[in-house]
Amino acid sequence: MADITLTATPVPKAGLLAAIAAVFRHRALSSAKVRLALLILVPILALTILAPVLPIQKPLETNLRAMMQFPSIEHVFGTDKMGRDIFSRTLAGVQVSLLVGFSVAAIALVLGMLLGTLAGFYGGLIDRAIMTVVDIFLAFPSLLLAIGLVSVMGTGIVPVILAISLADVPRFIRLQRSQVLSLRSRAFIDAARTVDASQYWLMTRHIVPNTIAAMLVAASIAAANAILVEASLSFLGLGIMPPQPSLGNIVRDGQTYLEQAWWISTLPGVVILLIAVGLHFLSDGVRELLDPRSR
Amino acid sequence: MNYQAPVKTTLLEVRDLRTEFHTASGTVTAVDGVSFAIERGERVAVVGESGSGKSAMAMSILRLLTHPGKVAGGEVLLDGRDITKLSEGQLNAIRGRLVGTVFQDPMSSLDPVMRISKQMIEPIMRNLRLNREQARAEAIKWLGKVGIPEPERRIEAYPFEMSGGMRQRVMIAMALSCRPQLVIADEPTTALDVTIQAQIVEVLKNLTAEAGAAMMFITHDLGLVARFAHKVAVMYAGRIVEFGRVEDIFANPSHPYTQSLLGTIPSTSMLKSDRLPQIPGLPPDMRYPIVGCAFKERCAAAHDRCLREAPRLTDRGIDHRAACWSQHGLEHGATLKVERPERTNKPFEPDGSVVVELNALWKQFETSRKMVVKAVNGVNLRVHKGETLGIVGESGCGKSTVARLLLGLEKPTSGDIFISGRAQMVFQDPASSFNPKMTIGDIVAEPLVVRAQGNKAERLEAVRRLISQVGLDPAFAERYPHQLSGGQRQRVAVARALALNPSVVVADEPTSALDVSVRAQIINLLVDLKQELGISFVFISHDLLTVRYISDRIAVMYLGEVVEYGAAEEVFADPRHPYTKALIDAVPVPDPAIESRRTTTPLQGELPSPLNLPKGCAFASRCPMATDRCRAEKPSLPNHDLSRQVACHYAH
Amino acid sequence: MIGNIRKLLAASLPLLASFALVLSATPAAMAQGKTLTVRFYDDPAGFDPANIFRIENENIAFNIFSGLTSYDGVTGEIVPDLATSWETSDNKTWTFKLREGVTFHKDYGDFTAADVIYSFNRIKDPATASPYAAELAGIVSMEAPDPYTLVIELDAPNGNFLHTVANYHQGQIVSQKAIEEAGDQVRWQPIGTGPYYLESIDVSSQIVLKRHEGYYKGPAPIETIVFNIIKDEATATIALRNGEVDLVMRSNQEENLTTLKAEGFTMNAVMNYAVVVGVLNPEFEPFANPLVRKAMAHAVDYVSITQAISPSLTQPHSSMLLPWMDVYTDDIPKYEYDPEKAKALLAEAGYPDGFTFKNLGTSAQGVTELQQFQIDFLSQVGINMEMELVDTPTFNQRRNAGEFDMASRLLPAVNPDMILFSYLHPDNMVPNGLNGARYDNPEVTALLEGARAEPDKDKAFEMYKQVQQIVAEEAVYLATYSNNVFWPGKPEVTGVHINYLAQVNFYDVDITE
Amino acid sequence: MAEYTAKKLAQMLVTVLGVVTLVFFTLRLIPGDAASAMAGDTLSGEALQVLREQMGLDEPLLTQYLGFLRNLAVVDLGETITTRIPIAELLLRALPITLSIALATIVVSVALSIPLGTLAAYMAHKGRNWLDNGLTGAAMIIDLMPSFWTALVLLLVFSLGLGWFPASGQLNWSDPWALVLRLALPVIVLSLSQVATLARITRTAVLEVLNEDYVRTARSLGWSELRVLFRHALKNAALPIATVVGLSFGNLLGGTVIVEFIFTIPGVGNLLIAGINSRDYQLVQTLIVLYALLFVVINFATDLIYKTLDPRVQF
Repeated sequence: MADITLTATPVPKAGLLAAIAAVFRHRALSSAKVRLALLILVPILALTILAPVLPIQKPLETNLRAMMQFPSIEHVFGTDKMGRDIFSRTLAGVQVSLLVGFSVAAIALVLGMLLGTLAGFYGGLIDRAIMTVVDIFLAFPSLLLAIGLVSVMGTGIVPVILAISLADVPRFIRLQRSQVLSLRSRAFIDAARTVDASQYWLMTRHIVPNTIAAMLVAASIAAANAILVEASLSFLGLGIMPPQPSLGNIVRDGQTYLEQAWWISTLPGVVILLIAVGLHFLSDGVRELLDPRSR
Repeated sequence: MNYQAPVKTTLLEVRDLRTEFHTASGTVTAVDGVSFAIERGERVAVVGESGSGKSAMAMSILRLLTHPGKVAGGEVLLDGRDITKLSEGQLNAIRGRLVGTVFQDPMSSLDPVMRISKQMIEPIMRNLRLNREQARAEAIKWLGKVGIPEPERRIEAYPFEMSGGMRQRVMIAMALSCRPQLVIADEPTTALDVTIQAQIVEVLKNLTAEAGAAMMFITHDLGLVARFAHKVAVMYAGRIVEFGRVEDIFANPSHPYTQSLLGTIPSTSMLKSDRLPQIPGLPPDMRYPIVGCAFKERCAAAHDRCLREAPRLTDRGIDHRAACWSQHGLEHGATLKVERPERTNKPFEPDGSVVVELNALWKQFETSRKMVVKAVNGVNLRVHKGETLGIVGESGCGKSTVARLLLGLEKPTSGDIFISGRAQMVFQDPASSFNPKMTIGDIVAEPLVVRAQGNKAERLEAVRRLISQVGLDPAFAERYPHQLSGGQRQRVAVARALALNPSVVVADEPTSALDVSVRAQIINLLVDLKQELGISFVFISHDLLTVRYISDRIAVMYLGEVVEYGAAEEVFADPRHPYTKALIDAVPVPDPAIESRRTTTPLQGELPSPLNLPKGCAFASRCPMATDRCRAEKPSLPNHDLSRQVACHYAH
Repeated sequence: MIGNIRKLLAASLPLLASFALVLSATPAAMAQGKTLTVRFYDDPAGFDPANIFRIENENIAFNIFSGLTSYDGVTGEIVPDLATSWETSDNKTWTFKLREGVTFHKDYGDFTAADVIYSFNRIKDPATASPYAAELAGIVSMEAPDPYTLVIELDAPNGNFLHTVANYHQGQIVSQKAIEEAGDQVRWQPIGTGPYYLESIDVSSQIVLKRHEGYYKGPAPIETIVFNIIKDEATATIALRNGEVDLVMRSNQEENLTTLKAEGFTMNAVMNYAVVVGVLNPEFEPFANPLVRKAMAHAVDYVSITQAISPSLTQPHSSMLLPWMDVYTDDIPKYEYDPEKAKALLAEAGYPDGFTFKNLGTSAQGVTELQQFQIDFLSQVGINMEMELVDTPTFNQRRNAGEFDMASRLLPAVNPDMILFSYLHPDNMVPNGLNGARYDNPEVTALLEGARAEPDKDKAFEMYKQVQQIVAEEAVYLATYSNNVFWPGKPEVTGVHINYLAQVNFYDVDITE
Repeated sequence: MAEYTAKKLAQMLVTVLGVVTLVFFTLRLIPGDAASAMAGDTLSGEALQVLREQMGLDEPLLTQYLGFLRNLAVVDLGETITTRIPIAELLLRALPITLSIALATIVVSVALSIPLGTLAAYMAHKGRNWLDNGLTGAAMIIDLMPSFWTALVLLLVFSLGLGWFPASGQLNWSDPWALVLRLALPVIVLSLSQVATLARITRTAVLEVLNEDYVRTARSLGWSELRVLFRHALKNAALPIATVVGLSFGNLLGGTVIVEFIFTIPGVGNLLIAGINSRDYQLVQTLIVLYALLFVVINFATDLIYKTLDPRVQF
């Protein structure tokens, strides 16, 4: 038994992806929270995808004879000042808002994990350099930072995504770094070091998989938040440009008519709420799934 | 035994106490119909492994359980009053006043942002109706009594400014300062070093006796029980399975569980070649109702009736009751040992070659405030092939740093480390030594993957072999660490350490987090592996009995230095360094007869700070034999060729 | 600078002291005389005639200063102000008779011809760096034979010179003494001869005007006018409905107007205040083609759109000039809504599948509902209009430099000649002027110059008419709709006449019980 | 302590310098300058150039940058480019207002959220989760309402409908009651999301402390639940709460922008937006530096508070 003679083969590099994939292979639906989240999100997404074939007015189609109509069978969410179907616009807006939300979350997650891991794992000069920049960015109130960036880059969906995610990245770096710092001293890292595991190995196999859960939760909050920040940017005229609908600008535009036609901004607002609740449950559920202890 | 109850009146009577925890995964009946009584001035030890319900029972008595725990039934009569029926306000008049409590973890049991004075004085004022000055004087008096030096000054300290031992003394002073009639001490020494433990136990024992208070002492350490208690209650799966006077319990244990527990402790008279007796299996899952005797699966004497019907406590003698259908429990001796798995290889025979050599090893750390911690100061050690070196010493003595240096996890400040082959490690903390996101299979395979050994199939095969080698079912490879018990996890840790065919395995306190019954299993495993594979071990522990049992040689460390080195048997039988003597003296032996004969006072004081080392002998500040020479001149360890080395001017 | 800190501390003392003041210390001014509270919609930027900009600031200046002439609040016609009468024979030499007994605010003395000469020279002086210097560039000499007579010699005939010297921008008369005393703070210490003087200003919240007791027409009926800065439209409307303000300067939300009207507020308004045109850059290839420009004009149903979204605030309009202007003619080609014709024109121009262009806009305004309709309508004839939103300064810079495919312009001016000259004369081509269409038609240029020099009003009108017809025929600028300006107020506030510069002369305003 | 402060100050200086540099050059990346901001419909060509010279915009960037740094170093805030108002004077008016709003918001939200969060934690500790769940739900909903929307609804209900609070009007420091009424709605709008967040943080922190051993120790000494809650649990939970309050104070300063706009409050946020719109580099730079300074100072203060609250942390 003493001799385990083995031939050498290359070390597999896909550790991280494999770890993530493994989680989703395992009974994602077994979590009540994930089920609830999907119960909310799937119909919204399905409607969004099906929107082009649904028997509803196109989101950009105006109708001068059906302005500011109360919700009805024909216009489930009513119509706006330009006689456009709010339901249809909301669905189109969901698409844009989710794109914004997920892109922001993804960018913040990837950059935050990358830089946070580097800073936390290597420490020293790298850490100080990264954290100095992070401090500088954190010294701006985040809405102001987004305003500034949109002013530089112009309006439109890409600048909005970049601006919001850039404002989020420093927070993600901080979170990731603090997680890495606490993980770095854990015994299983030592155990891997005693077999001369490379730093790449330590980061991808031990550190990152153990930080993902918290980062995903932060990302889902960031995603929901991005939808709102986009709305605030819209309010200041820096968000997604109409007539292209986003949930944010629909709510913002409808705000003008709050007294005359409350449904214009309220119903899409409820949809934002539903999406955020869905994301919340989804992230919570995924976090639990990622944690083998809860299985 | 010199026990004479002062006046035989019952102070506390617990009748059919039931405590339940309502968790998401079901209702756990942590305490299942416990009944017993404590007389005034009597010290009763409650013994049991983790999960046996002993703490839940103690907390139930004062209704200190937090959600989701709940007292579900029974009576707790304190001085004739049923505590379970009191209002919260009435209860508060009893807590602290009539019943004082000492908890397990001194590090977390005191409010970190409040000075000791504030935490101590106000309860005294309230309970003894004293004004602030009087209460303060009282508090200082008690701090002095529990052995806090300069109590007038230290009373203004914050808890974090004190060591764990000091904090536990404060806890004791707090618990006793309101003159309670009953002290409940929940594992008060578990988190402490053996030397400190001896001091604390001494303080507790003396002071309660002096105050005439009764005490309920919860522990899993049978040695402490022998040293301390008048009576013993043994708990298993939420029930008391045996209750009696301490000498009866140790001399004539009647319940198979008590009998097994006593057997698992390496005794001083035990031979190295003997395997430690071990209790097979695990305690039952308390979420499910237990049919019949809870111990039946692990009991060699179990028979049909045990499967169907739970035994009640029945008399076995004067003040001695046990809950077992058979009158004497296990038949003596024969039934305890489990069958040893058949070995295919012939036992390894040492050839005397050196596997590990440490020469003049120094390690210093710089703290954030530019101070230098001298963790390891000139250590020379050798480990031969197939030999186990035990390193003992109080926490902070540098033994773990030696281990980390050995494994290359730290770089030495100076000195050489020579290792023939590879060193691997088994860590203490089962919670953090495994990546919670990896399966057991992946964990064991990791060293192979990292070192790029074998292809996938070969590695899979290797993992299966390793897992079964440590006595687990290969199916465990699919599980995650949290799904394993502590003992199983330590087996996995061993399997991982073996994956790369190491020449030496460093085990840092591998059993300290484990229950007594499981501890024996791991020790047996390590001994087996040593014999089978010829691997050397460095075994670091503060558990001297275990170290003595498992080690061929022992190095005793104090403040980063080896103060005594020699063959395990010799060092134990004839300790030459005063520190070694003190350490061995501090270890409680599970034999009331031996314990009652002890006369030596425990080692005083605590390990000095490794920031400023004394010029002379490091131990001089605590040594009962220290002279001016010791304080001026540092004794050194003689040439390591000697089989026995002692760093003391007066050792011979 | 340490001195700066000291200044800061010194300035903070009265502020701290005012903290301590008690409830009873209501400003004394409130107790006596009438007070009018008006909503002001942006931060004030100063009231120095030499560099004043933005309508809301100009409206304050309009009431502080006087010009030689002014505009009648109701008819919009030129009326005498500091000049009681004037004469010219050739539109080149102008002789003004000045009003006697006019005094400047706050003991800055009597008004004489010297003040006019000083004021105009100040504008012309390059050191003043006034953006309006060009307006007075034509003045060759100014002479005052006596303190109340002024003779101005121009280098060329200018039939519109009375507009130039009206109470607006460069035409406003300042006091030399006041200017010199104010140093670089002129914009915050305006001294004029108008019915009101500036009593106090907090640039981020409030402007207080007091009536000039020595105003030559006699003191105004209202003693104090408080302008409260309320930027948000919805808040402004609520403030009026709550009675927190008496008058809302420029309410421009159709829904708010509807609500206010229904609640009985007075809808003070001026119709056809300004026209909004689309400036098409011919350097963007399709726009160089008149057929394309016409197609775009045909493609959008401005009649329905304005009716639908803002019937009170807008109406469709097809000329660069407004009906109330003396040289306006309705006799020009018009482009009614006809998508089929638009498609045909596009096909004829070589764009049967349409094209994509960018409409430059400001993020502050966002994409207006009207623009959203434009997008929708244009898409139906195959033209894809994309909005390019930049913030206002960027917008101004790019628009003035001519860097856009299409940009909107509001053409506000009482002087039609100025509009036509600025937007059609090659000398004013971007980036040196406002001619963003880069229009250079020698025929039109000749007509413009001729009309300006022509002292005979009828003949001049003929030339202006021709210009309007040519420009409309070629669809140089895409006329879309004209704006109305509303100042809704409490019914008891009377005399709110908004002139065609969108300004109110507060001398006419009163509060009736 | 001195060493710590010095180190911290140096760190703050680096941060602020970084912010200054970033802002300075970012601003100049944005097309359009103060001159073109003023130009409006009327200006072009030469006139613009004259204006630029007047405003000092024609100087080389580096000269402008160094000049700005030099002036900052001697605390000379200068004047606005377009309107020639000393920025110190503007700040003196705007800053007390914004700080009052932020401070009032903090006070209101702390006063509401700590009892609420503590109660929720206590009930959750005792196994009764409805308040906890309700709080989380409400917090989530409130968090998701854009402030411009909430602001308008509150205006419609409380100002127009009930007439409790004015929608506009001067901030009159000499009339405290009027001031309170005037600032009530903005403070409520800002507090809403703060309360939600803070109550959740409090709840988590207190719940964690309630599970600590020393709380059990306090109970074992016979102290009442209330005393345990306030003397031990809240005191220890104050640490994380203080950190979050400090952080949210910084964010509040930014959050006032929209509220100041809607409620027409002449605060720093309003100045900033005006500055951006008029491309007043001097004003915008100064304000951002001010924000950054406030932020780092608040962070520093939070640190200090943390250190006073927790004797374990030493300098």
